Parts: sequence; structure tokens; C-alpha cells
Amino acid sequence: MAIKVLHRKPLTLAERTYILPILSGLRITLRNMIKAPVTLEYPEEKPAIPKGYRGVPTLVKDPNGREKCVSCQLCEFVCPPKAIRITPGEIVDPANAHVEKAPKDFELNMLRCIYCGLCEEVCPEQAIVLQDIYSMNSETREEIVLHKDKLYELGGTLPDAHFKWDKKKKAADEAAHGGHH
Amino acid sequence: MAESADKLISVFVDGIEVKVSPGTNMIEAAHKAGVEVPHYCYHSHLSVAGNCRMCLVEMGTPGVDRNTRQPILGPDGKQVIQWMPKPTIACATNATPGLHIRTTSKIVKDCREGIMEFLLVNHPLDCPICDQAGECHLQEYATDYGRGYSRYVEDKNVKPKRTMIGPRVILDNERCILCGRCVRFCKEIAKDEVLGFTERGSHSTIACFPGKTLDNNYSLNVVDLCPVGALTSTDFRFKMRVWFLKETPSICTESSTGVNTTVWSREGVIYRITPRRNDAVNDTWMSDSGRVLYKQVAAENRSTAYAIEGRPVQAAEAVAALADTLSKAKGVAFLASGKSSVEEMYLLKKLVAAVPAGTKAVHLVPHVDKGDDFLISADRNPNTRGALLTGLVKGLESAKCESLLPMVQEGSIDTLVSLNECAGVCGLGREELKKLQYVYLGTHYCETSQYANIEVPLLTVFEKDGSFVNQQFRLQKFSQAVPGPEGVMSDRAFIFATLAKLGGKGPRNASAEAVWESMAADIPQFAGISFASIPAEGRPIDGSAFASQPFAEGKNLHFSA
Amino acid sequence: MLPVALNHYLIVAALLFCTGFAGVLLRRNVIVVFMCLELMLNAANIALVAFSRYNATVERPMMDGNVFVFFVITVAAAEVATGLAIIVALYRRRGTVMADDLTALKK
Amino acid sequence: MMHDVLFYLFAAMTLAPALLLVCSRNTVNAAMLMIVSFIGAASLFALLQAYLLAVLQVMVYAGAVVVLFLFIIMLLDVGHEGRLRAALSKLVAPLAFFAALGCCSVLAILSGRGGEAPAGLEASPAASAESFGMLLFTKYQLAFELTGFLLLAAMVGVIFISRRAIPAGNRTEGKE
Amino acid sequence: MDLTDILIMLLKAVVVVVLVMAIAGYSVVGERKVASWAQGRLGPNRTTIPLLGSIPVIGRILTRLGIFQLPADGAKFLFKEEPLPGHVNKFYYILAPIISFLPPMIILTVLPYGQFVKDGVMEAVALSQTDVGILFVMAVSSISVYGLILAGWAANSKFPFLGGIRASSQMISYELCIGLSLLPVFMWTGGTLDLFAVVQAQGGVLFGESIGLPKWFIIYQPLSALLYLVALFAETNRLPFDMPESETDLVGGFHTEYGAFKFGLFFVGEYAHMVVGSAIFSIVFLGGWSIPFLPLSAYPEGILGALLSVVVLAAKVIFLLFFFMWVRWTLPRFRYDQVMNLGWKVLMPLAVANLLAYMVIMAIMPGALL
Repeated sequence: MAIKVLHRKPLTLAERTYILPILSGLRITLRNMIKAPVTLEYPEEKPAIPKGYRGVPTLVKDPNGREKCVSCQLCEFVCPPKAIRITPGEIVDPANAHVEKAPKDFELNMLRCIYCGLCEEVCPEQAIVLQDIYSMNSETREEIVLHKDKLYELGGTLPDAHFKWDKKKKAADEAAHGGHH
Repeated sequence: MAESADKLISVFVDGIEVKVSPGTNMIEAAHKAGVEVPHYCYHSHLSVAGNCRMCLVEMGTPGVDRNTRQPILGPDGKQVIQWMPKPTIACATNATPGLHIRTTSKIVKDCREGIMEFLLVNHPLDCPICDQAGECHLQEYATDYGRGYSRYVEDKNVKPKRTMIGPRVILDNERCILCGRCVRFCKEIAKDEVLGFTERGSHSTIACFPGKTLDNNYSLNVVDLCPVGALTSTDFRFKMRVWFLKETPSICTESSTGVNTTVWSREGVIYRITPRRNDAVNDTWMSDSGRVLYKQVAAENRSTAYAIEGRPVQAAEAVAALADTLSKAKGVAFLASGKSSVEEMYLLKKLVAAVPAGTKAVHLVPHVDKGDDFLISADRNPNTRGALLTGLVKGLESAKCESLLPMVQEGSIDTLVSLNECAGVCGLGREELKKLQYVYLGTHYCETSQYANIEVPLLTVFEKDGSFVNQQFRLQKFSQAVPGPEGVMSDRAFIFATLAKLGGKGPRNASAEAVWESMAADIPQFAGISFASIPAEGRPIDGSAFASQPFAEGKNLHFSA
Repeated sequence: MLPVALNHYLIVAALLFCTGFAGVLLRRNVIVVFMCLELMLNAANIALVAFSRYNATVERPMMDGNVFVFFVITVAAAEVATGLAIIVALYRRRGTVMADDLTALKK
Repeated sequence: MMHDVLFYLFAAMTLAPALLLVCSRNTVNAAMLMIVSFIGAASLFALLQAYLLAVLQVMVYAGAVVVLFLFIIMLLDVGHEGRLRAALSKLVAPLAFFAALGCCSVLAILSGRGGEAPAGLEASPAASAESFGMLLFTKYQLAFELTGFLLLAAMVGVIFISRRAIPAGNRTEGKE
Repeated sequence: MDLTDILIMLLKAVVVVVLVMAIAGYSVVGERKVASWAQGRLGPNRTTIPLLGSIPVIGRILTRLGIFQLPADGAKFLFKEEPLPGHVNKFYYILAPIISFLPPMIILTVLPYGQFVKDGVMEAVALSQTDVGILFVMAVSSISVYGLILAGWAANSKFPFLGGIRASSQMISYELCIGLSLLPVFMWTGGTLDLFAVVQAQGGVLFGESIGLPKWFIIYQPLSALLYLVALFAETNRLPFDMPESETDLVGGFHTEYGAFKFGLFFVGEYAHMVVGSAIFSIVFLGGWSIPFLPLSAYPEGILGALLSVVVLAAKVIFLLFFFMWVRWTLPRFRYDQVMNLGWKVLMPLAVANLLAYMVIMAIMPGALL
């Protein structure tokens, strides 16, 4: 690839005195001073959250209020600042035991989280979602380490695309009542 | 494997020539050439079944004219390779001279893709839940050789999940790919036929024979064998994903067999122990009872704090107190343990030499139980040979501690130092111990440790490094997998510090390297060995000097010997 | 306490001069030696101003002493600049500013 | 009376830092002490009604000379002086000589004229800037010009000396 | 000089210091406001004081203007934990902010703030009047560099040290320019160094009513004014000359290791320096308290006139302060070598040429323009 050498235009005499450029600069700032401010007054005025915004990662439940997370720990593995810590556990409720696994605890250290969204991207169950919460704070370090309950509370409910709860259950029941297929 | 060079034959894997002994199957030959042939049912230590079909490769032989028995030569003057029209399974085909193998051709690729598709037809794909995820061959081969998408639109089969086929093993029938490794293991290795196939077609599945469960002491090996997540361990199930775990090579302390193990830990917590392949010791197997030994790390009676007369102290104070006790003693008895590492035994020997007392006795407490003629030997001390090699005890018979009780009773012994051994095994009770200055060093409390004047916590095999000499006089080393309890010195460091306090001679410092420098100079059998130079699979030591010792094993227990 | 007169200023000047001179003798660091030289110049300045002041009368405001001080200050400034430049050059070449270590001519 | 008190105060302010300077191991301390001493001297000038000189003293010495000193001290990172120049025993003779000299001059000054102020002192005008200018450009014009020339020469000299020496054979264009 | 005199002087001094400190303090708030305006923001508009802030309309306006920000900031500096890093030279570390704060305070004593006419006699409203006024100002302001150098050195770490070194050489370089740019003005006024006399020389109208320019030195000697202004920026370490601080490359320069009250002293010291510098510029080049087109004698006699004159001067000072901030939020920082080049290769020769030019002008037509 050819290298093209660009030479800076030599300064004119007026420019070299600095005075005129400085004056024009002063004019620009002065004009800005007269204009109305462009900022939002945050706590009263809230910014509009764009689509795909990466806020605080939260855990979501399916419309039937069942945990989507199966504690596969992929988010824990992929998390660059190691903000996630999952204690895996088994589902004891016999009705849903076919899903087998759910987190006993899901610890999300918001002091560490960098909002990269890799956890959301890696999640095979679409259980962790970065929603629109952008101001997460607390008075103690312990409080800002979010646990399972808090995360589900923040996350709410999202539609389930996996049907692991119902479709599997139906099939299992059919199989149990005899008959292959 | 003894291979004399003249018997070797040439095999060509993707054009790479390798020399293998006749009878080697194509998977091993390819492995030798650095080419991996994917396989599920084949296992190097089990018989060949050939039912997974994953290892299909193309093979060809040098052309020979049937009539003239003359080689068919091509235009370039070389023998023409006659390729078989169909692929063959690499596991069940043995190498012949001049055999050619293709592992990357279109046919092979198509075969693998097809096999993968069939295997995945009824596979539940519940990797997020499955414990095998991360070390699952199905996952690996699906990414390496699979199609990448599914054409199967029908409902998948539903089979039972969570079937308890034994107290320690759970079967998930949906995930099973019917490779039969577990069936063959039970039949061939464990000699306890429990498992078999049942049902037909896509409903074919593994099951226990009626009235039987998989409850032998080697049942967990089927979990290791299972290439997918069908067989899982109750103990490890849902505890931790394997990709988080750190692997540390270690040695099983269950018996003098010295089974090679891998300790899997994360952030100072051990999650499981699996066998490590060492064909000279344990092949790829280990006992179920050895796998739960990690639980002693966090056991309830674990000793974690130094104490003098029941008062908690820092390590340095305990060192000083022990040195003080030893220097004042008139007669000292040491209860050494066959669970200590070679290095610790050596340092202990130095410590014994440095004690100024008039009467000194060293006892090695034998722990003998019934062996199972497989991987658990009768001598349950992992390092009895180490005590002999380091010279800590002169002979096994003389080291038995029956003589201890009379010596205590007559008063010629006023100080007792027991290391990982309970004084009770030598018949000493409360009255005797009360008379003595009793120093108890141990990983765990025992029934007599409460009478100790000085209590010293020791580290388990998972928390320190060192080496053992097993029943075959094989020197094997283990590494530290997890840190010990806070504030606890390593066993070596503690003995070394006491030795230094007493002014005795010893290695330049307490590191394994330094101790080995000293041992290599002192002990003829160890000459030329450094800690770093002990290979992963161990190193045989000349044990002929101890041939006359009454070892508990009776015979060399390597199961294949 | 004596009423302050010319003598007092001269004593201060003399003491300052001796202090400066002692510093020049005692110190090894060329920079400090240089500072002590400045002190000595200052001693002279005090004496000059004092003379100038105490010899003045209404008819004859003796300014010469003051003017002399003016020159001294000027020359001192030039001297400091030159001297420090020399020290910098010395340091670059020798890596030290200790008078004891600058013994090239002794050897 | 006020004058007397101030004199002693300023004299102490001049002499004490000077003494400390001679003893100070830390070069930065020395420089700071020098400022105090100079300001003391400037105050003495002011006491002698030479206000212009007082201001000049502060401006030139405190404002420029000591800054230059500090600049060089920091630039060279001299550090502390381990010990004094030579064994004190070697210096006994010269020190004694100068102590004697100091004593002698003090005695001489005390015994000599000048114990009292001449008549008309109080009334004599302070050294004003204007009279300074007059003298500089009339009586001392030659000296003034020479000083100017000296300053120029010094400036050129300083620039020359402090040029970074480039070893011969290693000269590269535009490296300065 | 009896006790009442001393008390009156003390009172005057206190009034002056309080006023100047108030201006300096509020220029901190002003700086933030100007910055935010220039950047399209609002600036401090939240801090409020319980009772004052809740007055219906005024309270809100004051809050929005950020008037209560100053006490809040001051209280913050006062009550913050006073850190004393372990690695510093403690004596100089504590001395440095004091030194950098003192010179502007000392200079306040010789500045004239207005005029007080009594029975036809015009007197300066000043703490003291000396005939070496401007020299005194320069002498004292040359001391202020020690604050920066010492802070840089005592902090005993890299960035402050570099800041200190830069401060020392920059100050030396631009002090020359200050002196040389002020000389023509004082030559013009006929040899006096008194600042009050300078103001007096600037009353009235230049070239008569027909052209109508205020008789200020900025009109006579625009180059001198420009040179002084530039050098003033450098002397007060204001952008584009804030080499010693330059937070983007030296973290915080000389005050990197400072916090709480000691940092506050540096901070207020800088603004006090600006106030004093603006006052001198107003006095020397902007006619002090003279109102354009009006002679100084237009001020009424007595206290009222005195107050008026002080207010006029204050207005000019405040405008200059605004100018300082305006420039700060407009220009980027020079590079260090550019600063040195500008000082020695541009401003110095210009100042000398300027001086020579006015010498010639004055020699040819002495007093013609006055």
C-alpha cells in the first residue's frame, strides 16, 4: 500500500500570532455560554433507555414464575471480572424434578460487574438479562452483592423460549403412561 | 510395553509413517502418529466392542497380485495401495505391515458426521444441567466432527432420568449412547456383572440385572469411563462444573498400592478425586473408598490449631515448646506414621538423632487390613517402605510398638511424641499418658489426643507436597492441591523448625528440594534423585535390601502382574 | 541594650561574613559553598548600606554606598547564573557536586 | 526604640539562618534558610531606609537567585552531604584564624568611631528611586553600562556552558 | 501611631482580606459556572442551606446560581480528613501551601482600591502607600513560586516533583516579561512607581471628546498590556500556562499529594493570586476605578465617592476574572517547550522592543500624549 504523506498547511501570519485564533475560540465559547444547557437534570429528568441497553444483569422467571436458570455456571465462567458466583443446587420439588438443577444461590457482585453483557450472551436458558436498571447502589459493600432473591426481584418475568418445564414434562408423563411415542 | 525393534511394523497414518508392534489396533497406531481418532466405546484397558462406530476410518493395504503373490507396482515404482471401498472401525482393526490409514478423507468426515447425527437424535442436549459438560466426548466430537445443526424435527425419546443403579452412581438413560464401556468394566475389571442392555431399538438402554445393584468398591470407575453424562457420581453431582476445577496430581493414601490420582479443586475446596493413568500401578482405576478421602480435609475432628496444655498458641510457640520438651526429656519414644511422606520421615529421623535424651525409641505403627487383591493392599500405610528407606526404623518387626507400654510403665520413657498415630493403638491409656510428656502431632484428633501436653495440627496429603514409596518400591510424588488451615505450618516445616531449634543437623531448609538434596547424599538408594526429577508416573527404587522384611502384602499386588 | 548605630550594623555584617566564610571552608557540596559566597556578598552589602546611611546628612545624601550595593546585587546575579551553569556542567561530566571528589588536578 | 527592637530582630533573622545554613546537611533546607537570611538582610536595608534596595534584594535574591538554586538542586538531585569537608582537626587553624578575625573586627568596630549617629541623620532623606536613577545615569553611567555588558556576557557564557555536551563523532542533526 | 490608628488599620486590613477572599472564593464557584456554561451544562445548582434556601423565590434562584456551593466546599475542605502521607518531608509539605497563599495577601497591602476626596484633596483608599509600589508587588509575587516548588519537592514523588520543576522555570521565565512589560507604563507616568499615581494618570479622555477614547494605558500601550496579560496568565498558572498542575500529564502536578485543607489553601491561593493579578492589571492598564470618558474628579467627595470608586474597580476585576475563566475553558494547554519558547523567544524580545519603542517615542515627543 502506498504511503501518502500529508503535509500540514503552513500557518498564515495571522494564525502565527495566535491572537486571532484565540479570539475566534473565545467567540465560540462565548456563544456556547449563551445557549441553553444540553444536559438533563438527572434525578428529576430520567434519560430514555435505548433498546439493547446494558443495565444491571438480572435473573428472570418464566411466565409461570419458575426459575429459568439451571446453574450451568457458564456466566460465572465467562464473566471477565469474576463478578458472578453460583452455588448449584438440585430441584427437590417432585413436580419439576425433571429440570433437575437450579441455583441454590446466585451471587452477583455489582462492585465488580462491568456491564459487558457476556453473561446474557452466553446463557443457554436466557435466564440472565441485562435490563434497564442503571443506578444500582447501596450503603454497604454487602448490600451491593446481589443474591438470588434480589436478582429475581429485579428481573421479573420474561417469556420462555425453551419450554423445558412443560414440553419435557408432558413427554415424560406420556412415556410414563405407557406406549412408546 | 516391551517392543523389540525388529518386530515392529510400519503403518502410515495420513501419510505419516509410524512403527508399531504387530497387533496394535489402528486407534493406538494413529495416536502414536499424533492423529486422534474419535471413539466412544473403545477404551485402552477394556476389551474391544466396536459398537459406537465413531472411529470409522479408511484403510488400505499394499497391493499384492493374488496369483503371483507379487507386489503390484504403480507407475512410480512404488507399491500401489489398495483402499477398501468401505470404512472400517479403527478400534477393532489391527495394524498389518504397510497398512495405510486415512482419517481426514471425505468418507471419514461424512461417516463421523452421520454417526454424530444419529447419536444426537435422541440425546436430550441438556448440557447446561449435565455434569459431564466440559469433559464430555459427545460435546467435543459434536463441535469437532458434528454437523452443527439438527435436521431432526420429531419429538425426542423420553427415558427415565435419575435412576439409582448403585449407592454412588446415578444413571440418566436419555444421555446414554450405548457404548457399553460400563458393562465391560463390570464384567472384565470389577468382575461383578451387574449391568447390561435391555429393550430394543431407540428404546435400548442400560439397566442393572434384576435384584442387583452396582455397589462394588470400584463402581465409580464407570462414571469416569462413561464418555457422556449418562453415569454420574452422587457425590459430585451438581456440585461444580469441571471447567472451574484445578487438577493436581496426587497419590491415594488408602493403602500401600499408591494409586495415582488427580485432585480436582477450586479456590481451596476439593470437589472430587479421580484416578490418574499409570499402567505400572493402577491402570486407570481407583477404588470408591479412595475417592472420598478428600472429605478428611474438612472433617469435624480436624485439628487446626496449635495448643500447649489446651491453650491455643502460635506455631512458633509450639515449635519452641516441643524443642524444649525434647531437650529436657530423659527417655523419648516416637510413634512414627506410615502416612508421613518420605521427606517428613527423613526429617523425623534427623530430629530423633538431635534429641539429647538417653533412651530413644522409634516405632512405626502397622495398619494391616484385608486386601482386595486389586487396588487395596493389606498394608494400609501408604509409605511403609519410605520409613525403611530413610532409615527411620531399622526393621518392621522391631518397630512394632508392643514394647512401648512396659517401657512407659517402668519409667524409662518420660516423653512420647506421636505423629499421626493415636497412642491408644499401642495400648497406652489415660493413666500412662498422664505420666508422660505427651506430644500429639496429627491431622485429626483421636481418642487420646485430649491428653496431649502439646497439640500440633498437621496437613493432609492434599495440603502438602512430598513423596511416597509404594509396595513396589516405586517412588511417587504428590503435589499440594489446596492450602492448609490458616496459620498451620507444613509438616516438613514444623519438624525442620524443631530440628533447627534443637540445633540438630539437617537440610539447608525445609523445601522438598533441599530435603531431597540431603537425602540423595545420605541414602544410597536415593542417590542422584532430586524432587523435581521424580517423574509423574513414579520411579522404581532398589528395595532389595529390605527383601527379608515381613511386609503385610505378602505378594506384589499389582493386579496385572 | 545599646542604642543601635553604625557599629551594630557593621558587627552584623562582620559576623555574617565570617559565617559565610566558615561555610565555604567547611562544606563539601559546591552548591552550598556557593550559597555561602552569596552570604558573604550580602555581608558586604549590609556594611555598604549602613555606611551610606550613617554618613548621610541633609545637605549631602550619600547615595554612593547604595548604588554600589545595586551593582553588587547585579553582579551577584550574573555570578550565580554563571556559577550554577558551571556546576551543572560539572555534574554532567563528573556526576558529583562534592568538592572533595573533584580532584582531577591532584592526580 | 522601635528601630532598635527591629534591628535586633532583623539581625537575628539574618544571622541565625546563615549559621544554620552552614550546618545544614540538606541542600533544600540550606536554600530555604538562605531565603530567610536574605529577607532578613532586606529588612535591614529597609531599616536603613534603602527601600528600593530592600525590594531589589527580595526580588533578585529571593525571587530569582534562590529559585535558580532550588532548580539546580532539584535537577541534580544532590542528596545529603555525608560529612563535612575535612576532619575538623585540619580546620582548627583556619577556623581559629577567622574566629579571631571576626572578634578583632567586632572589637575594632566597637572601639572605633560610629558609636553614635552623626547629626542630621534623622532628617536626611531616604534613598529614593529617583535619586538612584539620577546617580546611575550620571555619575555611575560607565559602571552601569559595564554591568549591563557583564550581564550580557554572563548570559552568553551561561548558555554556552550549559549546552549539553555532545561527544565528538556522535553528533546528529536536530538532536538538541 | 497610637492604638486607635492601629485598630483602624487592622479593621481596614480585615475588611480588605475578607472582601478579596470572598471574591477569590466565589471565583471558585464562578469558575465552575463558567465551565459549565461553556460546555452546555448547568454547573452547581443543588447545594442549598436550610433556612436561606427555603425562602420562596430568592432561595431557589440563589441555589440555582450555586451561591451556597462556596460554604459547602469550604466546609468540605475544613472537615475532610487531613492526610499526611508518610513519604513526604513534613515541614515543607505543610509550609508550602502557606507560602503559596501568603504573597497575594501581602500584595493586598500596597494596592490602591479607590479614591477618597476630602476637601479637594484626593487620597488613595489603600492599606499603605509606598513609592516603590509596583516593585514591591513584583518582589512579593516572585516569592509565591516557592509554594509550588516546595510542594513539588516535599511531596517526594514523581509528578509533584516535575510540577515543581516546571513551576520554577516557568516563573523565572515570565517574571522578566512582567517587569519589562510594566516598565513603559511607569516611564510614561514620569518615573513614579506608585500605583495610585498610575491610576491618576489615566483619568479623563484621550484625544479630546471628538474621538473619545478612555485615557487608559491599554489604549496607549496595547502591546504592554497584552504582554503583561500573557505573563500574568503564566504567573498565576492559569490555563493555557498551567504547567505545574497540568492534570492530564502530571495528575495534579505540585498538589498531587495534597488533600483537604492544605489543598484548599493552594486552591484559594491560586484564585487570590488571580484576583490580585486582575486588580493590578485593572489599575495599571484599565484605569483603575476611572470610568470611561469621565475624569476622576467626577466622583463625589467623601465616603460615597470612595465606595463608588471601589465598586468600579471591583467590577473591572470581576470582568477580568471572568476573562481568566473564559480563556481557561477555551484554550488547550501549551506544551512545556512551547511555554518556554513563547516566554524567551517571543515575549521577551517583544517586551524589549516595546520598551525601546516607547523610549524613542517619549524621547521624540516628551509628554505629547499625556
